[in-house]
Amino acid sequence: MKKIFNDAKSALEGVVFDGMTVMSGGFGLCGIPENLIAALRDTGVKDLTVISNNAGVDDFGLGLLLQTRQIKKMISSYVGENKEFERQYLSGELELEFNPQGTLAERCRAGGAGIPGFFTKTGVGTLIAEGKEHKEFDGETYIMETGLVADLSIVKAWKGDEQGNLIFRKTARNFNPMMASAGKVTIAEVEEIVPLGSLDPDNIHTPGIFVQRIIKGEHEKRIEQRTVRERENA
Amino acid sequence: MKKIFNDAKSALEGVVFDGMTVMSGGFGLCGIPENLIAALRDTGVKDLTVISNNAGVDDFGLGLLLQTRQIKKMISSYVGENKEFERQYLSGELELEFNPQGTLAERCRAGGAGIPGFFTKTGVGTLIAEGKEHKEFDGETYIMETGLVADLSIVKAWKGDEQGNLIFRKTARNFNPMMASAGKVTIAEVEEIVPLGSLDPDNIHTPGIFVQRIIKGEHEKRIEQRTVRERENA
Amino acid sequence: MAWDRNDMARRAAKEMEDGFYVNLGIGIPTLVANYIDDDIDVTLQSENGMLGMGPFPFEDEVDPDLINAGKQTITELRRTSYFSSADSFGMIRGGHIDLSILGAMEVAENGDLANWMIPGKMVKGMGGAMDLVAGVKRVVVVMDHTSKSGAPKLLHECSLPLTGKGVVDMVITNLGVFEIAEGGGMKLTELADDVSVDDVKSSTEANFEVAV
Amino acid sequence: MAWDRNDMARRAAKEMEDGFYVNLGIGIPTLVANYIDDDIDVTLQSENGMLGMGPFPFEDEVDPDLINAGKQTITELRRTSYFSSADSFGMIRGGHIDLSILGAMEVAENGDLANWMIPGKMVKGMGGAMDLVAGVKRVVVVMDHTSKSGAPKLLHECSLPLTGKGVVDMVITNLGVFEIAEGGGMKLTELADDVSVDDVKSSTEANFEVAV
Repeated sequence: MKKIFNDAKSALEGVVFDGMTVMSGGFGLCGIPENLIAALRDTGVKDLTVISNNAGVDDFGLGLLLQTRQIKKMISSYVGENKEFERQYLSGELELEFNPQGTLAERCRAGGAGIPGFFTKTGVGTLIAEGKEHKEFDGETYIMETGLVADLSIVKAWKGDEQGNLIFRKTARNFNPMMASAGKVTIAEVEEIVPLGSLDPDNIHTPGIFVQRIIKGEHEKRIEQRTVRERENA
Repeated sequence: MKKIFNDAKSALEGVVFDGMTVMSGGFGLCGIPENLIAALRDTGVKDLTVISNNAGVDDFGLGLLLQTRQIKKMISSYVGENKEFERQYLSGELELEFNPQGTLAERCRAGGAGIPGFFTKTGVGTLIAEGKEHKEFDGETYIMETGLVADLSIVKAWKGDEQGNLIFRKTARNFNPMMASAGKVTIAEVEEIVPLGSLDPDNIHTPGIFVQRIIKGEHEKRIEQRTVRERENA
Repeated sequence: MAWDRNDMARRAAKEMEDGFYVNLGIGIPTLVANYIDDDIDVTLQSENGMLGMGPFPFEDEVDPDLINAGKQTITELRRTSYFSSADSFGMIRGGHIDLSILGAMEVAENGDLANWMIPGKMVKGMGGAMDLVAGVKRVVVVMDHTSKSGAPKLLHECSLPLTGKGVVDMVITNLGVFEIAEGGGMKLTELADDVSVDDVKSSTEANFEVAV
Repeated sequence: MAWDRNDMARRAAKEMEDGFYVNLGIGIPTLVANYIDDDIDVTLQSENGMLGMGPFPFEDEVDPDLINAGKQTITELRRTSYFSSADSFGMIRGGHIDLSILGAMEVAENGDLANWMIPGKMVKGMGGAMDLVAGVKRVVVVMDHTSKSGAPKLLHECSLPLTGKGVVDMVITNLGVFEIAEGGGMKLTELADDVSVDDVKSSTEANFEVAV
């Protein structure tokens, strides 16, 4: 069972179909599967439902799939940084479902963990609660949210091995581990494929059981808000 | 806000009361908070409800609290290794609630994560499902289980720092992270308190936010089933 | 003279206590980090998966894998830990964060909060705001007392879609500080320098008790 | 001649495929690890929080922090990862484990399984069994065909409290192999050496089709 593929294009072979649901890891442009997104665009796949916290920027990340109109629907918590997104949404070409960020994260985690529904107080009394089951626990009201699974999850990790074990780096972890667990097929792109046994077994963030295919990618890692402070003169 | 205490006795001061609910980490005798269990016994606290996957053995782990009859009720998945447990249970002195192991783990995780209820197919059609809400998702039946929180969680980690950041070692992790998150007060005992900054921030299993007090313990680490193989002669 | 952004941030920083875990929103709340008392130990959470957020990096420290929830580059501290978004919101939803300081468009006298959408305008999404106000133990809003057009933002009822119902515990504006009791009931407890109760009343729609 | 424990384990090992993630129960299922084909790559899960379980340790390798779900000391491999019980059962409940091989007291012709409690006797608990049979993609039971007293264990309906309803896909006994279709319907597909269909019939209560 060989999990390592040569490149993003070959890793996507046989697992892509029109109308499919794709989870894409990352927060903003941090920890996104750049290579797999670009390769997904190149497959020409259409009518995607994409579950991702954000929608990239116009010319990077999921923005690439928006420009080519390959996305039919987004499930996200925040989509502010993308003019093409705004245009398609306002013109009705693109469907959009907003989830509170924590609810979205938990829905992915639940989907991967075989939990079809859970209760949360996030969103009670807001638009988000409309049409959802309400239930009281200890006198407080909660709403039910459902687990999410995807036909394909694409995630970005720092290092991985031939068994698909992954580790993430700093805040580039974000949605990647839950999405890895919730894909019927999960493909990971990593900065480095390391020899088996070189990852510390106590510190593997995503065990290989969740990863069916893995590639080494090339990562631009674009920064959205470069904020710095100045060194005081000595 | 000083989290480091001198010993288990002082760490328990002010947080123990009769009738309280205590979560105790560990699987079998692996990764159990040996020092805190013994110190809890010494407080003389009574009528405890203890949430723990197992109940120790007669003279070690939670067995110590059973011998002194300080436990009123156990919530566990498996309790086979303890004669005193059996005696008290069969005589009606001890209440017992069995949870499937995965349901118990998830209930602790849910309690810590503000999720009062979730659905699982574990136990559907069995005694465990009796009296529980049933619900269909995509044509399959699931039952609702509730989140668990504790007045006090006692956990065992490998290393910890003054902020309460913890790392666990190998399979001694088990229930400890979820229980740490589900205690109104959580006390961790560790094998080593390390200087702040020496734990890798990418690999902290339990962030310090979940840990109010921490002590260095002395650990016997008793083995229940010592199974070995023999080296073939060269 | 009403408070400026830094005065408001300075006032908000007084809500922090030793040992607190705090989540700061975007805008003025971010400034609050600059005014935390040196004598207390406070840990900042960033909901994209980090406890122990440090200051902005020097130019040569910038790391694209290290950003806050506002997508700004930041730094780590010796106490820092990283975790997934699910674990991060587990902390938030589970009530482990002591204090959330965030901005608002409207706050109602019963503690309702609106800060995520204006119908008819492009909606960017709620991000983590709904989770934060639902889960964090204490929610402090820092905002200008009125909109740019001078309309009151402290209202009987919010006109905009809510972020959370009855979730705000305190509001700090450029004119003063309001406390909102559990279950509703707003009370003016502090005035900015040279601001009178009448000044506040004239730009507030919400009913409030005066306890300055 | 009926199969012995090792024969049964050897037969069960044939249910493994390249790339499988497998959970082995206590007893005969543990022996299955000894018969995994060298040509296939199989990863063993231990539900107390480990993927990539290795063999028992040599005496000088014993580590109290490294045990399997049967509380036996074990070893790790180069592929090993450790995780919490919640993550472990997330894998199990979420359908990520391909195969679970476990023992049983009774199996019904509709796939019902009983292996955790005998009313009136001390009940030790179900441990992870209910989660495994509910969550794992394929459940194979390995057990003696009859109880020690000779009573059939393959029944029309289980008499003991269930571990799971309609969860068993295959049963391997000392007499042969049975497949259970989704939705029920048991079929004898293999016989142990020198065992006849009549031998099987005479010690089985369950109805089964013969397809040997």
